[in-house]
Amino acid sequence: MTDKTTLKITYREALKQGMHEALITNDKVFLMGEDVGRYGGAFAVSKGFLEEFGEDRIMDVPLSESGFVGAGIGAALAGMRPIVEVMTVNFSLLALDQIINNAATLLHMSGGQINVPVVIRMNSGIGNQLAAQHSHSWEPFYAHIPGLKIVSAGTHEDARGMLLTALESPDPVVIFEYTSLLNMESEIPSSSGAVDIDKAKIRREGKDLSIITYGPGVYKALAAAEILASSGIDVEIIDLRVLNPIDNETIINSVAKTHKVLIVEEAWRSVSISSEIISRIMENAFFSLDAPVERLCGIEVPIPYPKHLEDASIPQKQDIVDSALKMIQND
Amino acid sequence: MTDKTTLKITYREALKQGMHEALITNDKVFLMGEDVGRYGGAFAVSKGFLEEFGEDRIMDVPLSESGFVGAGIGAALAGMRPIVEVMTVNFSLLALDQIINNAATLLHMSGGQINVPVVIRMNSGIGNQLAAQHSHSWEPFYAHIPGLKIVSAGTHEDARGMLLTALESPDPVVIFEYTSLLNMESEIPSSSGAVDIDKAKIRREGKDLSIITYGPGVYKALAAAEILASSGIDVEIIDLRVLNPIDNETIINSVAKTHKVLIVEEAWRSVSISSEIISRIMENAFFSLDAPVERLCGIEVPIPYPKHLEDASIPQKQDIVDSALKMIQND
Amino acid sequence: MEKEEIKLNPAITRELGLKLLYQMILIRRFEEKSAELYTKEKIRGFLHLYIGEEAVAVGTMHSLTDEDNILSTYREHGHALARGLDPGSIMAEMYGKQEGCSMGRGGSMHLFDASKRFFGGNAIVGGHLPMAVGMALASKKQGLNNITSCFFGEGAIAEGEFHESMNLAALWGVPVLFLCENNLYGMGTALRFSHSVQDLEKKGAAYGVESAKTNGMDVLEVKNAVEKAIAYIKSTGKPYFLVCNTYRFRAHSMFDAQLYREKTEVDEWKKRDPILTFSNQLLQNELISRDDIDTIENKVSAEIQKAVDFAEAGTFEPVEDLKKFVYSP
Amino acid sequence: MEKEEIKLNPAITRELGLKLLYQMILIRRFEEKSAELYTKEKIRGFLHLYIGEEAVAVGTMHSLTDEDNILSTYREHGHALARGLDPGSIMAEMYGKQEGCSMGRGGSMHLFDASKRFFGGNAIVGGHLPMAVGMALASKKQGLNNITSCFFGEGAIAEGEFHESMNLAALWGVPVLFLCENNLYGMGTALRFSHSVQDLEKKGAAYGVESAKTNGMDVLEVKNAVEKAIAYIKSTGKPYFLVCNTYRFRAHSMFDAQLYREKTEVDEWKKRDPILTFSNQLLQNELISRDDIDTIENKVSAEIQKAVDFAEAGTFEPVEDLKKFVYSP
Ligand SMILES: Cc1ncc(C[n+]2csc(CCOP(=O)(O)OP(=O)(O)O)c2C)c(N)n1
Ligand SMILES: Cc1ncc(C[n+]2csc(CCOP(=O)(O)OP(=O)(O)O)c2C)c(N)n1
Ligand SMILES: [Mg+2]
Ligand SMILES: [Mg+2]
Repeated sequence: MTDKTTLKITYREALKQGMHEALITNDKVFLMGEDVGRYGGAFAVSKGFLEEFGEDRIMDVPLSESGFVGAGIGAALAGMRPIVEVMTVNFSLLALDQIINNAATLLHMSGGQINVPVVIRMNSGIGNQLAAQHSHSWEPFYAHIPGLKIVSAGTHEDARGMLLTALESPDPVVIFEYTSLLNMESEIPSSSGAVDIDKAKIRREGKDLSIITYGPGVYKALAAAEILASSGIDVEIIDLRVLNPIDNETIINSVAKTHKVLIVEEAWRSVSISSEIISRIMENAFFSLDAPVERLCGIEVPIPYPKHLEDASIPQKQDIVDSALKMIQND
Repeated sequence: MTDKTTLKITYREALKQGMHEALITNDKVFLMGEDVGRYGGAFAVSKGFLEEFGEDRIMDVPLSESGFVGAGIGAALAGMRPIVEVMTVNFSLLALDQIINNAATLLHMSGGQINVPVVIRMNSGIGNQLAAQHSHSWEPFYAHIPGLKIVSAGTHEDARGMLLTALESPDPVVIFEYTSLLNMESEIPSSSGAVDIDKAKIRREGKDLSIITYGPGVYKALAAAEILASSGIDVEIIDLRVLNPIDNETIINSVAKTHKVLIVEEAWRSVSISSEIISRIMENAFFSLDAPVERLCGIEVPIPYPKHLEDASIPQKQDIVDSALKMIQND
Repeated sequence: MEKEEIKLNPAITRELGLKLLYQMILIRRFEEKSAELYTKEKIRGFLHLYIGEEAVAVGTMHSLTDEDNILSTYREHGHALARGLDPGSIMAEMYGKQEGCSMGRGGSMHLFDASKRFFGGNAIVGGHLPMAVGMALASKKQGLNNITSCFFGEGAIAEGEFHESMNLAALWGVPVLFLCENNLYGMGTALRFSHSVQDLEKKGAAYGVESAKTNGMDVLEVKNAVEKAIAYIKSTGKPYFLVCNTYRFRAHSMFDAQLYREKTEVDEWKKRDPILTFSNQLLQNELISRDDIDTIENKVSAEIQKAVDFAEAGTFEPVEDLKKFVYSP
Repeated sequence: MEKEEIKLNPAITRELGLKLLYQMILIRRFEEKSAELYTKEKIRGFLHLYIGEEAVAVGTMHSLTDEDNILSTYREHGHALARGLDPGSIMAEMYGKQEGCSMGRGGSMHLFDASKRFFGGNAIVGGHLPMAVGMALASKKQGLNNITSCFFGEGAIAEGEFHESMNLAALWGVPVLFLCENNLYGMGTALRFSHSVQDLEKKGAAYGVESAKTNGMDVLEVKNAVEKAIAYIKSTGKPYFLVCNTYRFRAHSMFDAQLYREKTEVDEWKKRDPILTFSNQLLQNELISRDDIDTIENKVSAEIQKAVDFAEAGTFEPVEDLKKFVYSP
């Protein structure tokens, strides 16, 4: 069965394949963003696309985040299927009004008349010593907004497939992709394609502790799980995948099984995705808990440039191992 | 004693008095914002100021939120003490990059060399049927950002005094003021002046249930408390006041006393201040809880225009009473 | 009808004259009624009246086709009516009733009608300009021959979105009409306090966008200017920037003591009332008679009564439906 | 020294010639060393080289006083060095050491030195323009006689912040020099793909801001143009917009395959190398000799070695201090 064959690719390549497929399959789809064309994409994700698809479908845009994101929304209103790339989340603040007050709101304000089928992709999170203005994790902002669907591609399969499903949605979808994963290789089934964008996924089954995470936390948690396994600790790993609307069920079922939860998130701690997950557990699974939920989050500091301080700003594999061990040993 | 005399004033008048005092006392202070001068302020808070203080100190600015908020930050860097008024939080998305990537970040990026002593005031929350684009509550966004101090004036005394303290801070302070409170009258001591902007405040002591809230939730909760008292239920009301950094101590002490918590917030539910408060209780007071923390939040919908739907979008006094009763009766 | 053409500049037919006059009067009376209903608390929230500026909406809309896209601001009753949205559905919207053109969800600031390609009713100043560029871009990509017309006030020109949108539209060569209604004030801020250069049409040159200004108090001058603009856009595929100089007779919204301008200034402008101006033009040229005006007033009056009745008879959405329209079904 | 003045346009002294040449060479060699250290992984993150554009920083900074404020972009090594920041403290910053000019917290993109009124090192394109206007506003309010000089690339001009800042500066009449370094590319996007109007200096007219362009490959032309600009700003209190046309010889950052331009184009521009140009001018006018250049090269080489040694000897902040500089102590 060809289903069983796998492909070893980088996360970058996975993103590229997904977008390539979208461009091939639907001629209403076009890509617009800073340097997506002639430069080949700031992260080389769309390299070669301009040559293959031409200027009409691969549009380099000026430095005008509010302008071109708004234009993407307008194009979606008028029958196209734009993929708008905001080079990194850091620059998306400049387009936030467009995303919130237009993309997320038009359907409602018009009493259901007007759909905004736009997909907005952004690179997120800590790169490699890019310092305070270039290392933001804005998932908590976007996940707060009703009307937006927010997804986070923490694995190669999701990097490959989320876009395809997002392009089926009648409503705006924001996809978070991760700078720190771009060069990472992984095996995915060669038949990989569209993936659901409704549910969280259990990336590893386990019974002793639930680790709930998303984005770059997923592979870190999986690596930590291997180490923990060697100490006989069997952790379950949940990749949230969809940050709005959040899939409560998968979370609650896991808590019911393990009774202990550790949340891992790179974004700053206060008012974050982890805060929301803790709240949902409080509200829906309080009596399943053996101990308070714990979380490892981004330290609340603008991300410093030096490697050792940058590393210390976000949870690392070893932190996950240490916290998990402590939580289990406190039993 | 004059200390005991009180003054009956509107929330609007309280804001005005605070700003007036600031302008009188420090000639580095100036006010800039859309329509603060000739119009008298969109909410008549600065009416008469232009005549009294002149154009240099009361500056009408064009519709350029990123531009004039950034200019306020620059003026603060260069020795002035600007009060920047963003007419309402709704328009502050356009200035968010300036507030986050400049105001909140320069101190850190410069290794402590550069302070940004700017105060940014914004009207927040639901007005009176102003619909989806004009009814936002962005406290959750701002409270997520390290480097900013975020305060919320839920009472007349705070409306009168928070600005004065904020103007002593070497770091940027964002003050949330509330459209829905502007016309409300209340008595404050005639000697009211600067108030601390570090701690939460217990607005009512009680033993049966802690209600934690901020902004327009404060008076609603106090009104609910009166009704509950008549049923013999004695609730404690905490006004968070400072949304970043949050005062854990006051919260935890209250939970230790009442063992039950209801959070009331007008902002949308997911990834909100309430999420963060629940998380802090989970982390620091889990074993004090008799029951899961509950919360009443903004319903996750762009705020609809019609009164009945607008009212249904945010927690009302009666909702607080009902929830409190249920929580107590479940005992 | 040919024989009835007389020397107006440009020559117009009696029929067209009656149509344009009717539309302006409809807008005027509709808004007067709205103001009255506001004080009766039937309409709530923000209500921004267009009174004094009717010539712009009417002179523009006349030349747009059903295929063209329209985006407007929160001061959009005039645009909506001139576009042909049903007055009843607009009034019901302002009542917050589900029979309203936006199901009652939007209110005065958010009138929508997808069937008329009327895309709001946008209340973030300048926020709809980028969308307008995108809609025009979509037309270009799809090989359509329609244009996108985007209304905004002179205050919006100070926003970065104006700059970005003008540049993008010019760079991409897309068929959009940027139509600025310069009524000299943005809330209480006079033009001279919001723009260093006050001849706004000069801003087009910074982007290579063809630009012009026109007298926004004269419906025929607006119509001429817009026709020229549309001809340019359709023949080149490029954007056009038109400044209509006009004046708002009423307060910015229902909360405005108008401290920022002299009553004498308002009175001076009222002498240039676009309805007065146009009806005098038509009368002097004997295209219409006083009776015709009475007929229009009567017709409008009946229509508005019908609209109010429709709104009054309308129903409120049940509270249980609160979470509708957040995501598509 | 008077006797040594010869006919250069403008006439300059040997001393000044040596100073400007020295500064340009210092920047060039400093950056070449930085690139080398980047490949050795001593420097990390983004590193944006200024090589080819040295005449702009050097020609500008010469005419600014100690009281003037300076704001720059992420491509700011040249500005920092020309402003007189210590090369060692810059190098240490890029090493992430606490002896760096921003305590190591900022890295290459965030060089700061408050004592030199050097306000970064800002990495959100266009984000520092509004702050520059505010700093100039503070000068005006405080009755100071200084100016604020703000560097940015031509890419930044497409951002709304440019538009808002130009309008505010003109409206308020504040002493700011908007200095655009037009190196023809914003990352991989050529000028013609980012601006509908490519004579960027023409954009000043939309705001009534006095504007000019100059040859950014010639340090004396830049110096002249900047002196004219400063004279204007100081005498009127108003803003000025100067476009320096230049070229970046290297990649945008260390991650850039330069697919978007031809090597021949780069080679063509290299013939106009500002250091070559200026040293030839000085040599031909017999203001300096080959030996002088050697002397400069040797001095620069020693300084850079010293800077590297300083950076190497620097120390890392302890991890325990991670949360420093979030709020003031
Ligand atoms: C981004 C933004 N800032 C501020 C406001 C508040 N506001 C609403 S209308 C207005 C004045 C707009 O003036 P103009 O563009 O000239 O339009 P007009 O109201 O005169 O038709 C202001 C400041 C807003 N709605 N959006
Ligand atoms: C707001 C914003 N958008 C995008 C980027 C990513 N980016 C960094 S530099 C750059 C090009 C800027 O070009 P230009 O202003 O001409 O300056 P140059 O690099 O040529 O000196 C881009 C797109 C950014 N840093 N900030
Ligand atoms: Mg106006
Ligand atoms: Mg450039």
